[in-house]
Amino acid sequence: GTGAPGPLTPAAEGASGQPLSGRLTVFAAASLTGSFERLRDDFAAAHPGVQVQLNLGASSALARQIVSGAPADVFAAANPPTMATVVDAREATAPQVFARNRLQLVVPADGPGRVDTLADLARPELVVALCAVAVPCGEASARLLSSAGVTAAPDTLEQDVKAVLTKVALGEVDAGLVYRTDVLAGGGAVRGIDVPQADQVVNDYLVAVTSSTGNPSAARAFVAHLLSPRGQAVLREAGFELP
Amino acid sequence: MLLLPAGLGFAFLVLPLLALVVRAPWRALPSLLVSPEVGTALRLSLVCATSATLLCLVLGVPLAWVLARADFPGRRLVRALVTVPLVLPPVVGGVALLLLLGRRGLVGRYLDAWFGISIPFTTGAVIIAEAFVAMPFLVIAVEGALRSADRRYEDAAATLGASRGTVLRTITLPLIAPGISAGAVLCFARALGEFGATISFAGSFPGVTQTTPIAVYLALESDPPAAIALSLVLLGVSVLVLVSLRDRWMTGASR
Amino acid sequence: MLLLPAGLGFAFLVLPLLALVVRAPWRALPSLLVSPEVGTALRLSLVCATSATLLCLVLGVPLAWVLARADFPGRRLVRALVTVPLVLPPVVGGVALLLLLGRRGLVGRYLDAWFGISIPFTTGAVIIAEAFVAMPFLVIAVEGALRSADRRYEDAAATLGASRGTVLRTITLPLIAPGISAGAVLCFARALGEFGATISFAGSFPGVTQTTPIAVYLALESDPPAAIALSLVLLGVSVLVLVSLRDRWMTGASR
Amino acid sequence: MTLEPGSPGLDAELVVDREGFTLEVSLEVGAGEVLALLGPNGAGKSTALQCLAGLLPLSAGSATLAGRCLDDPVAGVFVPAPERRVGMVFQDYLLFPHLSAVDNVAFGLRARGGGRRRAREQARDWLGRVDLADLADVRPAALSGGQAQRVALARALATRPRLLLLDEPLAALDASTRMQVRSDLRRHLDAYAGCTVLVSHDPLDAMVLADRLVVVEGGRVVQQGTPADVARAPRTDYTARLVGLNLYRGRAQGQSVDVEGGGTLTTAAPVVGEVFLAFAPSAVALHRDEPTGSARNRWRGRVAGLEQRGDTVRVELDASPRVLADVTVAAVAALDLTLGASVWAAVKATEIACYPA
Amino acid sequence: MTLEPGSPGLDAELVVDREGFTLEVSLEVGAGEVLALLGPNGAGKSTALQCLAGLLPLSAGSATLAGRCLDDPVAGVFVPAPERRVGMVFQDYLLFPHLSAVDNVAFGLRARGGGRRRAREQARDWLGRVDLADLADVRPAALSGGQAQRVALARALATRPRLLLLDEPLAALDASTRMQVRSDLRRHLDAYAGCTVLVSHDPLDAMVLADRLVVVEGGRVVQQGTPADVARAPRTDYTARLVGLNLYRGRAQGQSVDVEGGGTLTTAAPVVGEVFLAFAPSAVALHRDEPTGSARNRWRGRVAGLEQRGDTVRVELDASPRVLADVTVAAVAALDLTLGASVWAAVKATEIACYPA
Ligand SMILES: Nc1ncnc2c1ncn2[C@@H]1O[C@H](COP(=O)(O)OP(=O)(O)OP(=O)(O)O)[C@@H](O)[C@H]1O
Ligand SMILES: Nc1ncnc2c1ncn2[C@@H]1O[C@H](COP(=O)(O)OP(=O)(O)OP(=O)(O)O)[C@@H](O)[C@H]1O
Ligand SMILES: [Mg+2]
Ligand SMILES: [Mg+2]
Repeated sequence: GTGAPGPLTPAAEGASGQPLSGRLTVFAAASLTGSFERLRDDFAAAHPGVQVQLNLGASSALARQIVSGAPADVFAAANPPTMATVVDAREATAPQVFARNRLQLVVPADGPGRVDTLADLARPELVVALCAVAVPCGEASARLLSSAGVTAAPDTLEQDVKAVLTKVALGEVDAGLVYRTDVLAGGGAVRGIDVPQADQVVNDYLVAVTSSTGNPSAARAFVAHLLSPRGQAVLREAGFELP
Repeated sequence: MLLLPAGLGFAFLVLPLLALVVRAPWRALPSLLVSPEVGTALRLSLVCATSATLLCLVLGVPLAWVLARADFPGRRLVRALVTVPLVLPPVVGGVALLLLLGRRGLVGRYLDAWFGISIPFTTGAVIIAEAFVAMPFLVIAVEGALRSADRRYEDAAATLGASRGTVLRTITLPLIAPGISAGAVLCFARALGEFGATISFAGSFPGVTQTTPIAVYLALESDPPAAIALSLVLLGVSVLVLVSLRDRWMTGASR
Repeated sequence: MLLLPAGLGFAFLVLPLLALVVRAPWRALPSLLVSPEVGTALRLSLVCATSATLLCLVLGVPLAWVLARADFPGRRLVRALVTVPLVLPPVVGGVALLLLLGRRGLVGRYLDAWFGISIPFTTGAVIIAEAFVAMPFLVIAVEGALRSADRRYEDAAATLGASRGTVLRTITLPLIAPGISAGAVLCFARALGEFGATISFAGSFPGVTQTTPIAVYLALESDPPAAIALSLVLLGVSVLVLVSLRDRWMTGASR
Repeated sequence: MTLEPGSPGLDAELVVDREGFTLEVSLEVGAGEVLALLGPNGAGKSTALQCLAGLLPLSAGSATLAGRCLDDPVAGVFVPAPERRVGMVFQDYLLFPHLSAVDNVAFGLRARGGGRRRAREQARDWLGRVDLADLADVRPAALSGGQAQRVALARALATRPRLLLLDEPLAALDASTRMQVRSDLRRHLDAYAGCTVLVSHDPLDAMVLADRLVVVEGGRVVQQGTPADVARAPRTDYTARLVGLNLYRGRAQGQSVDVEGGGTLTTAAPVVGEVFLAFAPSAVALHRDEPTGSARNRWRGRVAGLEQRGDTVRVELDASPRVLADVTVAAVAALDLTLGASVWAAVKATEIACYPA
Repeated sequence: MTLEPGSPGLDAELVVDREGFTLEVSLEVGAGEVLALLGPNGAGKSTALQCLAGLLPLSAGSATLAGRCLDDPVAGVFVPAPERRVGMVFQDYLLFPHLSAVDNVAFGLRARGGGRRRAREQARDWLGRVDLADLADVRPAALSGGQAQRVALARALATRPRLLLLDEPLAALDASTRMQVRSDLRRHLDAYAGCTVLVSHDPLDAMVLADRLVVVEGGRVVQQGTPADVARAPRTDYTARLVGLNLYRGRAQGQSVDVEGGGTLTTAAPVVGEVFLAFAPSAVALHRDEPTGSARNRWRGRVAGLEQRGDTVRVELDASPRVLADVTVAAVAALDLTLGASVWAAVKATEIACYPA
């Protein structure tokens, strides 16, 4: 278990006034792993009658599972398009933005410090890792680079942020573009460098209660918890920006 | 002359592990070992991989036998199709299973409508995903063993009145026990390390479908050193299981 | 009696593929087939998987022979260590390779400093990653075959003056050809479908390191139907290769 | 002997095509009868046994055992091996390497539905009969060749089959055990109500064990009859050598016979047409110079082979016709017989048996 | 014959421990000499050959070939099989199943460094010598048992080894080929300068091919000598049966010998101490009632076995002592000899050979 239980909200019951109970299954993007584990523990402490299950994975995989009939109550996606596929399939309605993330330049913590601006990504002698354009972070990186007018010279186009981060942490790569939250999760091995243009490509995290949920009151309570000050604090701690 | 490539091969397989061990966060290990989540994931992994291996043995050995011994039109096609799941990227394999057995799948919709059974996101789904990915290994290894076995022992058993099934059980299988053992080890190991198909088809619910490789994947997100430490724990456990299992099988059958 | 489980096993392996085929975006296929990216990825996949299989044969068969025939202290440990990469989650395997052969790796730092060689992010790295993941399959399958082979043929060859190496090459290997063939198929298929270790160690750059499974994975994010279609193309090609290869080997050696 | 339909015997007309080799053999074996299949290497003896065992389907012809059709490609009948109640001893034993001797023998009993303990008991019994009681728990790899053969014999006999097929059952036995096992086998076969087909290279085995011989050469029957008949009037070189006779085929004109392959022999009585001529090697006298005695047949040749057999030496002469002669060791010394030496052979016309071809 | 150090022969003292079996045999074979190893099944003959071939290391003792130490556990010497220049024919052939007959024969030539074409040519030559030229391109699975054996023979001979080991090289050959191959083998062995150790169950093979016999029983040498010596004075039951004699061991007192296992026999000359008594089955006369003639030895027994051998019938009598008798077919009919019939055996004292044990 992670995170100490915070101050308990008195609202240990649902909208109807009945204490919440039953199972609650939350599908969440893998980049939310740490934060959602803490949120789950907080929520469970506040609603002892509810058993919260987290199903973590790539947003796209989660979306696919939900569309195939997976028993999800809440879906938290790392980017709007995946949420859109679920909404389009009428499996969820009214998604809400609950967090934002922005890109940072990431370099090895013990690196020689040759990289400080986005423009350095164009230097051919450096080993540069970016996310592939097909995945959300890659699409964001591409937008960032084009808005900054930089033609990067990547050596590899990774399938997700984690893959970029691992290579930077091991020092195999001189620089990459990842989300701020990932830089924080990466611990001491990597160093994040803020990129001014990143404001323009902020990535929204969306959450929605699914249409097929068997426990709508608990689901709504979880979403409310996510958007509550306590929930937002946890997210901010992990490096997310708030909507 | 043979020792040189053999040594190179060994080094090739072992040095990366060594590098892993050298760089592993040894400080993190003790706390990991006692944490209940790790225990849960490991136990689930072992249970699922063992069940998947058993399922593969039950279904795969007869299939290998049919491929090696029976002569029917289209055998080449059948063999080719059996080989296919091997090259399928595991994630796509998981998608295929969803398309088949999901609530809206080709078969799954009837299971759901008629019996109220929903397979995905259960421990059963993990076993199915692992078996789907691992069974071709067993089938191909066993078919290879069957083909190199001397068929005349089977003839001798047949003249003694043994039916095909009896011959298979009492003569053929014991004779190719090392081959089956090898196949089962491959199958078990593949199942134990399986990730893509499982997470696609069964999701990742702690205690239900979150096997160790999935836990490693998630830890890689939140705490990379812990992920490596967890992999080492998985390795240690599986080596223990494999060594104890395999040496028994191999020696029992060696002549 | 055997046909029932064999049929079940076959159905188990083939029905998910069928579901995939049924749901595949057939309209998308023709344009995919002619797209140069798909061609590039497929070609790279085949080249790398073939090279990796050859590398595995060269290093793995002698290793299997040593495990099956030589008697030395610590053989059990060696065998256990050879089995280990099987259960390693592939992503961790890739990390292990980086730790060994990367710029700052145990060995890689010297390669870099002394020879200016950097392995990651090259096609060579793809081959190494695939071989690392696939070799245990070959070694275990071949060891199983060696153990079920009748050793007295080797005795006979020895009395005729053949050295160990000659015996291996001219007697033992031909006798266990079906087993080697099975092992090579497993190895090739595992290499062809390999994803996690490759992307961790070699990265993914079109034409250099982006193999088909990586392309499939990426497509799954952006355009799922195209991903399924691409997998089917990968399947079709690999089945063609495997069928033509394997049937030749298997029949050539059958007695 | 022709079997009536429904008779308890074996009635088979075996036709098999293998690459480069065709077998076409008719066999009839009555219940309790022992038929010996003889023939040179590659004649098709083992192939015939495989057909009878159900391990090789016929290309044509048919096989009926105890009134039950086992194989008939025209009628589309093929009874697979396990349902045939046929016991077989293979030429190279084929003991199951992973089972002990006693479990090898018990295998058939268990496969035919016997209980484990009972099967083992009976198996031990059978091992005792072939003198291997103390090796019951040994694996085949640790058995000597002869021991393995005896286990194979016990394994086949133990199932009490309707038809027993023995492919050289005594070949690997040593001289002392061989006689014992041969008598035991004879006893078992005498007591045994089914049919037996036995392949052997040892004429003695065939003579002692078999009621009737069928000689096969190149996939076809060239001669059959009781051992005595065959021994008395061999019809092929192979049979003649088997029973130790000189045999020639030729065209007769009065008392003179032109031998196929060269030479002329004189018989005691006038004959006509195609005939066989046979005489024992012991009927041949050898001389250094042309003999002048009463022997009507005299011809010259070179010594091509010498072989000691107990007190006598068998001499092979390269001559027209070729001939084998048995002489004493003393004679060899007296005549200074060495390989390549030139000598005269003499055979009295009265020693030559003559019968139509 | 003791070989001097550095002699071109084989000098071996083979000691091997296997579970439940110990071999302890000394063998000395001169260059060009052929030694036959005889013995009952399981005596250790194949084990001895395996040691000589380098397939089984000795537990103790040593083996020296042409002055070169091949195996000496005390000195820590062990020359592996491929470096020994030893050719071996295995009891169950062990032809390589994936190679054609000619490639099987060529294998040793190529392994010893011959060129591919030259090796094949020589191999075809050897196949011709064993009469298999037309099956050169056939795989072993399509060879009959006898054909396979001949290919194995050719394969071993083709490498022209220093020491040739033959484990029953003629066992699977049919009667007609056998004589031919035997003479050919004799010729090859005569021309062959190396040592030969031959295992055979056929006394005739051993007598014809070997210069000296070594009889092994239970892992130990029980008798050795020239074929004639062994035939004349067998020292064990096995040897006696091998050469077709009745043999007894007993304690002599004057002309009377108390036979081990029961019974008394009278000899022509007085002897003392432990002796062997031997006589041929043909020296035994059988009578329905107690004979009154000159034969000094007369005893009664029951017929335990009857076996036809050509013109004569070998009768086994269950008596004290047990005895084998050869009688004519006519005698069998006259005496009405059936299993279990009670008859008298008579042997003249002068027929009995007596020699110290
Ligand atoms: N599996 C096979 N495929 C093709 N031809 C075969 C096969 N087995 C045997 N033959 C051929 O068939 C012929 C008869 O073989 P078979 O084994 O029946 O002879 P055999 O009479 O038993 O000889 P032997 O006394 O040497 O054992 C031979 O010429 C042999 O080469
Ligand atoms: N691999 C083995 N392990 C243990 N014991 C064995 C092994 N091989 C043979 N033996 C035993 O050693 C003894 C001698 O066997 P060997 O094969 O040398 O006999 P043999 O004289 O060749 O007999 P045969 O004439 O029947 O071939 C037998 O009692 C046998 O059971
Ligand atoms: Mg045969
Ligand atoms: Mg032997």
